[in-house]
Amino acid sequence: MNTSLINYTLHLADTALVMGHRNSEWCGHGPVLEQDIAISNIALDFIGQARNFYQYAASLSGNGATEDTLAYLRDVQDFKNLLITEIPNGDWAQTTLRQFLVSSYQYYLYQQLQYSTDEQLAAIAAKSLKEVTYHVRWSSEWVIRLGDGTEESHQRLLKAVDEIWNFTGEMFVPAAYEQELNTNKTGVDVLAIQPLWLHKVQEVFAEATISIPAKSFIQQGGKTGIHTEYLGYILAEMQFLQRAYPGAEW
Amino acid sequence: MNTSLINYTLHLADTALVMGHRNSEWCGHGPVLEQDIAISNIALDFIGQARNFYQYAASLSGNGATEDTLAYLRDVQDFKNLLITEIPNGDWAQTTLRQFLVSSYQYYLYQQLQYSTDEQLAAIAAKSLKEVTYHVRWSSEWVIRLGDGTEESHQRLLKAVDEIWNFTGEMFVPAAYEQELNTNKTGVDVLAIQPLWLHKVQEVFAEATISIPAKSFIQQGGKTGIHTEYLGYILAEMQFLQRAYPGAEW
Amino acid sequence: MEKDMEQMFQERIDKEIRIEPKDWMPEKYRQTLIRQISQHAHSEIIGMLPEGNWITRAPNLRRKAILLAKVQDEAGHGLYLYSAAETLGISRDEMYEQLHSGKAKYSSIFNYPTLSWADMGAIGWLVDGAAIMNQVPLCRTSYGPYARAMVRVCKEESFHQRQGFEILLTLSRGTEAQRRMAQDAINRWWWPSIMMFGPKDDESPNTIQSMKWKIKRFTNDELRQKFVDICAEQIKILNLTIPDPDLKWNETTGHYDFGPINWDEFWQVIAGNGPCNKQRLDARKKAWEDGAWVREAASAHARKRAERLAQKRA
Amino acid sequence: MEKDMEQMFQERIDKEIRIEPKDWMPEKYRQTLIRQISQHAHSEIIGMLPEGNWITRAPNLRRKAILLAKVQDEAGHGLYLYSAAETLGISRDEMYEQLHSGKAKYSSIFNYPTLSWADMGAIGWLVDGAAIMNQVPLCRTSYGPYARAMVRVCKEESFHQRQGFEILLTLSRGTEAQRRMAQDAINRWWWPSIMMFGPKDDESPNTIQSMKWKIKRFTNDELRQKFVDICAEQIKILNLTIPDPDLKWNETTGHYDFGPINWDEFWQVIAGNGPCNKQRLDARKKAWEDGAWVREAASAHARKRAERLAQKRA
Repeated sequence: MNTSLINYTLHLADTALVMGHRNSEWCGHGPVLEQDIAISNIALDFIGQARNFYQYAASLSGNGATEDTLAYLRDVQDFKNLLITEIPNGDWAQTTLRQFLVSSYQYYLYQQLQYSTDEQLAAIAAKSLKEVTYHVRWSSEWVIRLGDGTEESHQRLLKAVDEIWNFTGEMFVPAAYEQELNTNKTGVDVLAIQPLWLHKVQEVFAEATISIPAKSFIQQGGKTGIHTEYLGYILAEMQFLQRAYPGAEW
Repeated sequence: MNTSLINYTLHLADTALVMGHRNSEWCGHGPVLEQDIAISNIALDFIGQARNFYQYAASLSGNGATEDTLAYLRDVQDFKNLLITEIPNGDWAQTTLRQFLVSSYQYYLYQQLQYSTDEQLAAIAAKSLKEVTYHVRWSSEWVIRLGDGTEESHQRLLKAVDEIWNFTGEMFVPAAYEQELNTNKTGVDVLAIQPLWLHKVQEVFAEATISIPAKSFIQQGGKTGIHTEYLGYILAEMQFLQRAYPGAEW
Repeated sequence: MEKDMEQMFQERIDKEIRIEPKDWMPEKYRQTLIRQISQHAHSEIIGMLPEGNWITRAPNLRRKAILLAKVQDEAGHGLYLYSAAETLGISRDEMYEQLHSGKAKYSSIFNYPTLSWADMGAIGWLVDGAAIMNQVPLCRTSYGPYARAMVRVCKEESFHQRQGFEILLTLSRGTEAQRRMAQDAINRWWWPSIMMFGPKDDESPNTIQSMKWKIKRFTNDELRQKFVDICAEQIKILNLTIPDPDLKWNETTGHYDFGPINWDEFWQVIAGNGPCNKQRLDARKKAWEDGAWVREAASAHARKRAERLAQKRA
Repeated sequence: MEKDMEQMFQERIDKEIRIEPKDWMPEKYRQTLIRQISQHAHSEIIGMLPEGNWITRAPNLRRKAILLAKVQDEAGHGLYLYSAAETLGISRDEMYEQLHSGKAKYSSIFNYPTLSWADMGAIGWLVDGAAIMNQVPLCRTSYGPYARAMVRVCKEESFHQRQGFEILLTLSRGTEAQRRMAQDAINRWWWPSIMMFGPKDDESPNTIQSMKWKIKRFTNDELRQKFVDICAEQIKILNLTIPDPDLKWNETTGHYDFGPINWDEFWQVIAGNGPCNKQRLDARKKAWEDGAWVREAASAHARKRAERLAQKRA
């Protein structure tokens, strides 16, 4: 059993699931009906990606694991998602900015991952790339719109950058399992995609008339199970039925 | 096994527990340090009352029930708390107003219940009455202070009345189990305490320079397990550990 | 002249010729349609909330995806319907304004809370089921844009209804707790669903005119009976009970008899005194108000872009 | 003259005579105490947040009551300490202002997240344990109001510490998942607790003056060593591990040796870059700002009452 491969696949799955969870919280509460649909659609894409990765992780794990045991029966310390996915949605600026930062990262990540020596990972990445391309476009348009919109929206976007930026560094600090998979070209060298990501962010920020923070600090831990205090609440809510009615089929 | 007595005891326990839960959410976030302590203290009193009632209900139920299986392993449809306890805290006006409305009700309820033919219920009521007397005083002082404070606090109190009032009627609509226990003087005739409660509320509202709403409607269902959408979230959070780690001791 | 127009209009209706936005129409026809279509649109939007309440708590990933897609579909229905109403000369913002002020109504059913996962099944089976019953005839309604919107809506709704029934079926074949959950949901949703067809025919004053205009094609009671007949059969598959002791097959009428409806509850909920009326409307108003700065920013940005483009061209 | 006063002041200190609010004291003594006492008070208030995070999720009713009472005790400690600081001529509002603006510090340990129930145990055992180690000597500190506040604080803290240890003990004797939870909590809280004693003596410039004034009675390193020695023994009862491969009994010194401390992390967290610095401060600022109208209303009402009373008397 390849523990690193399982961990890596779970890391990708958890990141997608928690992101989908947060986005789905907007459903029915968006600022414009068309955008309510858009953000729900993105949530759906993320849940779909999560399912693909979980199914693969389950097949690697054996032991009766399924996509649902992995999503619903692990506690905080076993989740490996990026911290940035679990912070609260905040306002529309914070949500769309996070979407942009995460989707741009995923874009370069999946671009590489589609050439993984692991066929399953490659296939999921290739399949997801079209969705992610749309997510990047949609979210970058919002970042630009809000940054170059009204004074209020500009201020709100700046506040969002202030809230979120420290959580982006974690994307590019490889966990041990990432480093291991890197050597045999199963995973992606996140350090190598950082400049691409940064370039894209700078480009969009420039159009949005905002800057990348001069000083920053890397909030990390998610990849190895050390999370923010928010994740516990997410899981308590998400996992309630599976926990309260063990073994039931739905 | 006296089902009505168990249901009634659970109704009293659940009301206390959910109220304690909501109040405990203020801990660390109160508007003044002294008041943070006060509301946490009230939360503690409620959790204490809940434990007494649950322990009694557990002894009546047998079957290995404990205070914790009753609090942590029942789902929404088995909870029998008043709906008013589960609505969100809102601001300090809504929280203190709810406290006043619930505590005044409990005051007259426990006053009667201490003469119950059921010794356990009588003892718990008698023991709780001193706490409740303080809760009534504390919360009525806040209602008066906010009603007769600034224009803003007055408006916020009015808004709180508007949010909460419809949930008070349920206190005085007896459930089947209440009616049954009434006949043998085990329970309390809630219809009989309604005028006392109303008189108290009118008195405090008058000092707070506000009025009881002319029109009102009775939101009910809690006593028989039909709740608001809020309770599911409360239980998902509260019960997480017991559900996630079944059978563990803490 | 106006009289002649009205006569010609009615003749077109009678010949089943669709009325289109640019056609002449009686003011009352227009107003009735605006009221009905916007009410329907609002119902879709408000209807997102009770089901949206379970997206984050869906019991497995497959159900989560299905539910999220379903609620998103409802937003889509709202969109089609608002567009159809706009062809009658009212803006979406005006319609929202009417919703938020309480002037416009929406289906009362959405003022009931969703208290367990089984409610997702009951809403699909009963609420969507009743909605389809009401809506299928509207695919042939006299106003073109409305009829075309309804075709799309109905196609998706019947899909949703099957999904709902399947949720209940799974629960009904599950554990004791799941069966109880399913029965409890049916108990709570049955009567409100029955009320979705509106008041009894003799208390539904607008029905005659609406039927003449072919905005409506069956009476409330006709549709209600049809719905009861279908559900009374389907419940057997679930091996659960419809909470009506008077529900009984009537050989003579060839229909199921059913017990008296609590119309007092119906009118109370319409009047705003349902369990969730305030909560639902507050949620929508909050979404709208919280979104104001976003909409302003989007317009401001669009303006800026247009100006820049104009400057470039100049 | 000033010089004489300072000399007399120091003589009183040396004779272990308590300094009281009305006594003359050097400005720097006053400032040092304000800084230290308010920092301590802020730590109690901020310290409510990480533990408060588990009140609604405590695993049983008994633990819930104990935890809630504990967090409430911390609010009480804050209260005593703010009062003690107020005797030095600073108001509680001024101290809050310093906290919210970032001018005043609080114990860095509270900038770490509480991620499992076991953290309630680890905080009690390690964080309260370290706090007591720091605080017990302060019961004999030279400034009277501070010393008296500390007596009350210490009594409750040692109670909390025992409760925390008992949480870990229960977990350590529980299921595999619980043992893992406990070990994980100790892994995360050990090093931050060790850092609670502050920088090494040779990098702690204020220590000498503070010890001379008997505000401080032991150096950081002395207290840290004492703490490590105790924990290294107690961990055996838990049958768990302290996450320090270098931890080893040293026959020669009669103490436990321990590994190098990551001072970079310490300074980062102090500088605001801990996992929860922003979250903690934001929560406190929000509570304060949201409470503004409440405090105003309370004052307005008090004023009105006073006026009415005055009118009655007139």
